[in-house]
Order: sequence, then C-alpha cells, then structure tokens
Amino acid sequence: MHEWALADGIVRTVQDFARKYNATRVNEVKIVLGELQDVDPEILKFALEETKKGTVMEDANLVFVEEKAVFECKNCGHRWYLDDVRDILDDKIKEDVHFVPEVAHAFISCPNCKSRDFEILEGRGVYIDSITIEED
Amino acid sequence: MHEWALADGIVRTVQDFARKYNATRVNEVKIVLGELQDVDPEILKFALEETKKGTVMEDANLVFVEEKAVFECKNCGHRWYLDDVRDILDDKIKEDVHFVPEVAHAFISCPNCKSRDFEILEGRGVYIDSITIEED
Amino acid sequence: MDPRIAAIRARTEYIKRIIPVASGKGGVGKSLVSTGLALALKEKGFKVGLMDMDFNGASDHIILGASVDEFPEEEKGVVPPEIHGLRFMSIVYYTQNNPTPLRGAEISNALIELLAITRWGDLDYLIIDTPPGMSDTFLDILRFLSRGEFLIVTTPSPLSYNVVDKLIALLKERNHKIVGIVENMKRGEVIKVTNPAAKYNIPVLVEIPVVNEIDEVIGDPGKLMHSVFGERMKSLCDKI
Amino acid sequence: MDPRIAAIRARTEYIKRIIPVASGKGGVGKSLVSTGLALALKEKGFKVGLMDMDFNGASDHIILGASVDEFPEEEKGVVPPEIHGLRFMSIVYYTQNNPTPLRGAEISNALIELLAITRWGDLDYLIIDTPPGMSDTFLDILRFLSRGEFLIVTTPSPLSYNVVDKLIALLKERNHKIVGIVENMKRGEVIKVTNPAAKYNIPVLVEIPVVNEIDEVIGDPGKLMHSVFGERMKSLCDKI
Ligand SMILES: Nc1ncnc2c1ncn2[C@@H]1O[C@H](COP(=O)(O)OP(=O)(O)O)[C@@H](O)[C@H]1O
Ligand SMILES: Nc1ncnc2c1ncn2[C@@H]1O[C@H](COP(=O)(O)OP(=O)(O)O)[C@@H](O)[C@H]1O
Ligand SMILES: [Mg+2]
Ligand SMILES: [Mg+2]
Ligand SMILES: [Mg+2]
Ligand SMILES: [Mg+2]
Ligand code: NI
Ligand code: NI
Ligand SMILES: [Zn+2]
Ligand SMILES: [Zn+2]
Repeated sequence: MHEWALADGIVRTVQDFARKYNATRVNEVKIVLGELQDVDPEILKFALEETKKGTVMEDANLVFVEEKAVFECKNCGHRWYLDDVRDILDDKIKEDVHFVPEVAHAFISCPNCKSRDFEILEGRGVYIDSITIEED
Repeated sequence: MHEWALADGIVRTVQDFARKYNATRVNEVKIVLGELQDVDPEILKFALEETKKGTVMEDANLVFVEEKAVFECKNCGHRWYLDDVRDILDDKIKEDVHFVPEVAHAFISCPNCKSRDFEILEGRGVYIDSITIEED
Repeated sequence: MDPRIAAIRARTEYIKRIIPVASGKGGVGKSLVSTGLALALKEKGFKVGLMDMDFNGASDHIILGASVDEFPEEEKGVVPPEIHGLRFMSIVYYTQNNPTPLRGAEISNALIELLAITRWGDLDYLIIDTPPGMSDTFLDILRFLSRGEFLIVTTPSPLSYNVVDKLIALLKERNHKIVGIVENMKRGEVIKVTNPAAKYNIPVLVEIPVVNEIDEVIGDPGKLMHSVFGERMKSLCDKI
Repeated sequence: MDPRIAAIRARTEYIKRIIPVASGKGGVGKSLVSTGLALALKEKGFKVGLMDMDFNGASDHIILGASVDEFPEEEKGVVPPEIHGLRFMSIVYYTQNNPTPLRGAEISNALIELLAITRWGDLDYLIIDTPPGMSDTFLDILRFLSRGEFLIVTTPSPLSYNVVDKLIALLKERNHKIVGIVENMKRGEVIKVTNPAAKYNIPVLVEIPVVNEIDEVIGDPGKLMHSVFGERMKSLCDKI
C-alpha cells in the first residue's frame, strides 16, 4: 500500500509538468515499473485513478511498462538478471527490496565473484517515461 | 609530464586488448582527450610513441579527439561549459585540475545557483574510444 | 522523470523545522546528539521525528534500543514507528542487520526513496542524523531539504576543527541556515587551536564533557536522558 | 576503455605489502594509526608510503605537519613528496585547502586517477588511510587493491563494534586478508559488550589508552612518536 505515496508523486509530477507547458489536459502518462521493486500494477493503478481525480490528468490514459532488472558487477564485470538470483529472495527480503530497492546489496551478491559491489543498470523502480499533453 | 603515466596506461590497456583477441597487430588507437584535464596532445603523443616501441601497437596510428567539458548542476539542473567559468581558472587551479579533474569541485560552482554539487557530463579526462586490430 | 522528487515536497510539508545534525568529521557524537536532542524535545512536549541518514553507520536504533525487526506500517506510504515517543525512520528496518555496502549514487537513491514514502505527518521537529563527510547524503540534504537548519557537532581537536571549518564554509557560501555548534567530549584542558565557531561567528550552544559511563546507557534512553549528556541535551532544546 | 585501470597495476607492482587502515566507524583513530604506523615502520628502516584516501576528511597532512602548497614533482607520473621520511600522497596537494564536496562516483574517479599516476616505486609498505563507511573508497580498495591486508581500528564502544562487525563480515565473506584489530581509546573500565575480534577470531594486536595530551602533538611527528601513542605504534610494527 505504500504505492499510494508513489502514485501521489506521479500525479504531482504530471501536474508540475502540465503547468510548466500550459497544458489543458493530459492524454497519456507512461509509467515504467522496474522489476526489482516489484510494485503491484493493480494497486498503483487504483491509487493513481483515485489520486488523479479533479486534476489536469483526470482523463489521462495510464500505460504501464515493465522493465526487467539487470545487474552488473563493478568488481568482475559480470552481468546478470533477477531470475539468476531468484532462489535467494524469500518473502521477507522481497518486502525489504520493495520498500528500498538499494537494500538488494544486503542480500544479493554477484553470481560470479560474490561481490556486493554491483550496479542496478535497469529495472530498479518506478519512473515516468513520458507525458503526452494537449496544449492551449 | 605526468602524461607518461597516462601513456603507459594506454599502452598496457591496448596490449591486454590485443592479447585477449589474439591480434597480430594494432592498426589504430583512438584516444579522447577531455578538455577539463587539459592534457597536452604533443606530450602524450611523444610519450606514446616512445612507450609503444617493441609492443604489438608499435605501428599503430594514433588518433586524438578533443572532447568539450560539459557540466550539469545537480541542484538546479543548469548546464554549462568550461568557457563559462574560464575566468575563475588561474594557472595554479589549471594545474590542480590537470592532475585530478575532480578537484574542479574545490574551485568551480554552478553559474546559476552557486552550488558545488555538479556532474562532469563530458570532457573530464583521457580515455580510449576504440582500438582497431588485425586478427590472426 | 523521477516522481519521487515531487513526493518529497509533499511528505515534508507539515514539518515545522528540519534540523540536520552534521559535522563532516566522524565519531564526534552526531548520533548521540541527534538522538538525545530528539528525546529531549519530545520530553518538552513537541512532536518529533528522527531520521537516521547514516546508512552505512546507522546507530540511532542502537542508542534507542529499538527493535527493528518489524516493518513500519504501510498506509498510503510508510508510517514511521513510534519509539520512545519519537517517529523513527532508518534504513535498518529493511536490511535485516546485514552489512549493506552502498556506493554514493545508491545512497542517494535510497535516501530519495525513503524521503518520498515516509509519512511524518505533523511535526514540530525533524532531526536528521547524518554520516561523516560532505558527499551524497550531505549534498542531497542541501538539495531536497534546503530549509534545513544545521546543528554542527565538533570535538575540541584540530582534526575535527579542520573538517568542520570546511563544512561551515560550504554552508555559509550558499546561505544555508546554521543554528549553532555543539562542542562535545571536552576534556577540560586548554586547547591552543580555536573552534571555527569564532571565525564564522556561530554560537556554541552547549559544551558536553566526556561522559565516562556513556557506553553503559547506550540502548537505554531513560538512563541516557538522566546522564550528564541528557542534561545537556535538555538545555540545548531551549537554544535552537 | 579506461586506461587507468591497467596503470594502477603497474604503479603498485613494486609495493611489497599494502595495509588499508579501516573501520567503518568514524573518529576511532584511523588517521592517527595510519600515520603513526607509517612513521614507526619507517623508523625501523622500512621504505614506507602513506596515502590519505579520506578525501573529504583528509587529516594525515595535519598530523604530519606537512606543507602541501607545492605540487608533487612530475616525472613520468607524479612522485609522492618525502615527508618525515614517508612518501606521502593526498588529494590536499591539489585542493588549495578549499572544501571539495565530492559525490561517491567522483571520489571513485579521483581515487583511480591518483592511483594511476602516483609513482610509489619500491616500497616495503603502503599504508592507506580510509574514510568511514563502506562506500566507494572501501569498495574500490577491494576492487583495485584486492591484495590489501586490512588493519581494523575500533574503540571499545557498542556504537563502534556494531559497524566494525559489519565491515569484518564483508571482508571475511570474500576472503580478504585482515592482519588484526587495534583497540583505541580504552578508558580502563570494563565493557559489557564484546569486541567482534572474538567472534571472528581476529587478533587484537594492540590496545591504546586515551592519551589526553594527543591534540598537542598533532602536527609534530617527533613528539607523536615519543608519546604513549607512538610507543604503541612501534610495538604494532612487529605484529603486522
Ligand atoms: N560526551 C561523550 N562522552 C564520552 N563518549 C562520547 C561522548 N559523545 C560521544 N561519545 C562516544 O563517541 C563515539 C562516537 O559517538 P557517535 O554519536 O557515534 O558519533 P558520530 O555519529 O559522530 O560518529 C561513541 O562511541 C560514543 O559513545
Ligand atoms: N588514543 C587516543 N587518545 C586520545 N584521543 C585520540 C586517540 N586516538 C585518536 N584520538 C582523537 O580522536 C579523534 C579522531 O582521530 P582520527 O585519527 O582523526 O580518527 P579517524 O581517522 O578514524 O576519524 C581525533 O581528534 C584524535 O585526536
Ligand atoms: Mg507490501
Ligand atoms: Mg603539468
Ligand atoms: Mg553517527
Ligand atoms: Mg581519518
Ligand atoms: Ni508497497
Ligand atoms: Ni601533466
Ligand atoms: Zn562479480
Ligand atoms: Zn545550479
């Protein structure tokens, strides 16, 4: 349910954007959901539908795109996917990472060299890919 | 003259690369020189010519490309170029930055908001853009 | 576009004053001062939040003797659990006490995430404990919580003064607010080096002596607040 | 491709032993131990380099009383100036004593640059002073100087032990070498919490008491080495 806080951030960001470009309405908002954070699209969608009521994005079409998580080891250069370390992730760990994706470093290490010094190249969390507006 | 240490790094990197791909000779090495570090291409070229003797890159053509320095403020988003702050840079500061480009943060701040919290997007220092080899 | 930036503004809207406790130098007592000050303010009847932003050296939960095994409640965000009357947020709720090495960019990302989801609600004070250095966390506080009023902690050592001096210079340069300086672990001898407080004309709000038995009260806020350290924290309340 | 990575290997080739002095915790005495140990090893006749990798909290030049106004000599790289018989490298040669806030990624970049250009030459020991935390600098030492043998500094406080424990866990996890632990600023009372040394079976090489007059010898290596602190550093030499 902390998805409401993310929804709130999305709506505010779209509102700021619309104001900046004098938009009369927002047609579409494309939202990327990074696999690592594992945000439930249904909950986020519901939260967004509620939050956007009465705003400039009231009638906007919401498009969700899922993004695979990709990791790269800074120590040995090895690149891997979430599926490669899926067996480490119990429910408690999944919840931890759901709230703060960076705590992945407490649980996951490079499958090749065991280092915790890796980068999350893609699929970390939630961000806005594009906003389509109608101008004055 | 600390350019010799950089030349040494370039030659070693090219040698490692050539070994990895079983190259019999290296035809060309393209080297990017970031404006901020202000490395003298003549000195670097001379150091490279000397250092590469007897190595797999002995006959390689050296191509130098200059890259403008671009800065972006993390605080206000403003983007600027080295020329915009040129008046701050006396000879002593230029030397400081020549050795360790990051110390720019000790001397330069965002022309818009005065924050020292900026990123060097491009033109920081020396790196190898490409190596062209002949394989076995 | 990062939707969390706008969320941070909304999440911190009803906080009256934000007090980052900083130093530049490590081991000067930032965590004890942050936690002690938060507890003292609460005793005076204020609504107080405490956020431990030293992700690699998180200490406030240890000083508080807080259990961090349960997740903070989720309700349109994350509600900071109440610990000894403080609304307390720390990354340790999510690390299961594992070492969690984070590079600066990741520290920044985690910090933004926590600020975007934590629902402090109405607060008189949000006290922020910070890591040493003037790297990502410090710069992000300047960026996202620019109305923060800094409380600077130092010890009377040339090694602290040197770093604290640089931190103050950075804050002054862009007119960030500084409420004052806490001089901690005074040993009583005369020191030849001068506190940068004088140079920058910043008030020294309180001096705290070395409290030999302090390690014995870590984990027990009641005892901490009854020690000499706690007494000084109470007097600090009236000066910020 | 970054040509500096290969350069680092070449620049550190003729160093027999690399000793990073680390803790995770700030203010435990890493800088005093790094500098004191380097001076003690030199007194025994070894060729010693000292590198201050705590860019935001650079302290070793202050402990050494070193002038850093002149650039290190350029000769096919950069030659670390000899200070009290140590080959000494620090970012302060290049910052003109200005505050230099660097985010983690920049700390990493500056560190790689310094390692790539510094010509230590033949050394028996390179002592590396490190910042608190386990962020970019720590991770880069593991990455580029993986043969480093860590000397861990702690104080006898639960707040230090907690962080030191995590640092040791990280080092052990991937079999990095640990030469031992220095327990600094012992105040003589019995502490109920146990040093993680026991848990991990790591030797405590030396215990250093609180030296009240230490601030008066900062900047004067001769006096530092004649203090109780200096005596402990000499005995540490034989144990690493
Ligand atoms: N007034 C004091 N007297 C004695 N010890 C103190 C005092 N203040 C702090 N300490 C000790 O100093 C160490 C560092 O304190 P801490 O609050 O963790 O500092 P920081 O957060 O700046 O790293 C801890 O071991 C703590 O117990
Ligand atoms: N044995 C000791 N006795 C008294 N003070 C000490 C002792 N060791 C260190 N200090 C003081 O503790 C502070 C931190 O020491 P420092 O070497 O800067 O630690 P770090 O590098 O871990 O931050 C300094 O003010 C220093 O003078
Ligand atoms: Mg959940
Ligand atoms: Mg020069
Ligand atoms: Mg602390
Ligand atoms: Mg230090
Ligand atoms: Ni959730
Ligand atoms: Ni040069
Ligand atoms: Zn790896
Ligand atoms: Zn700016």
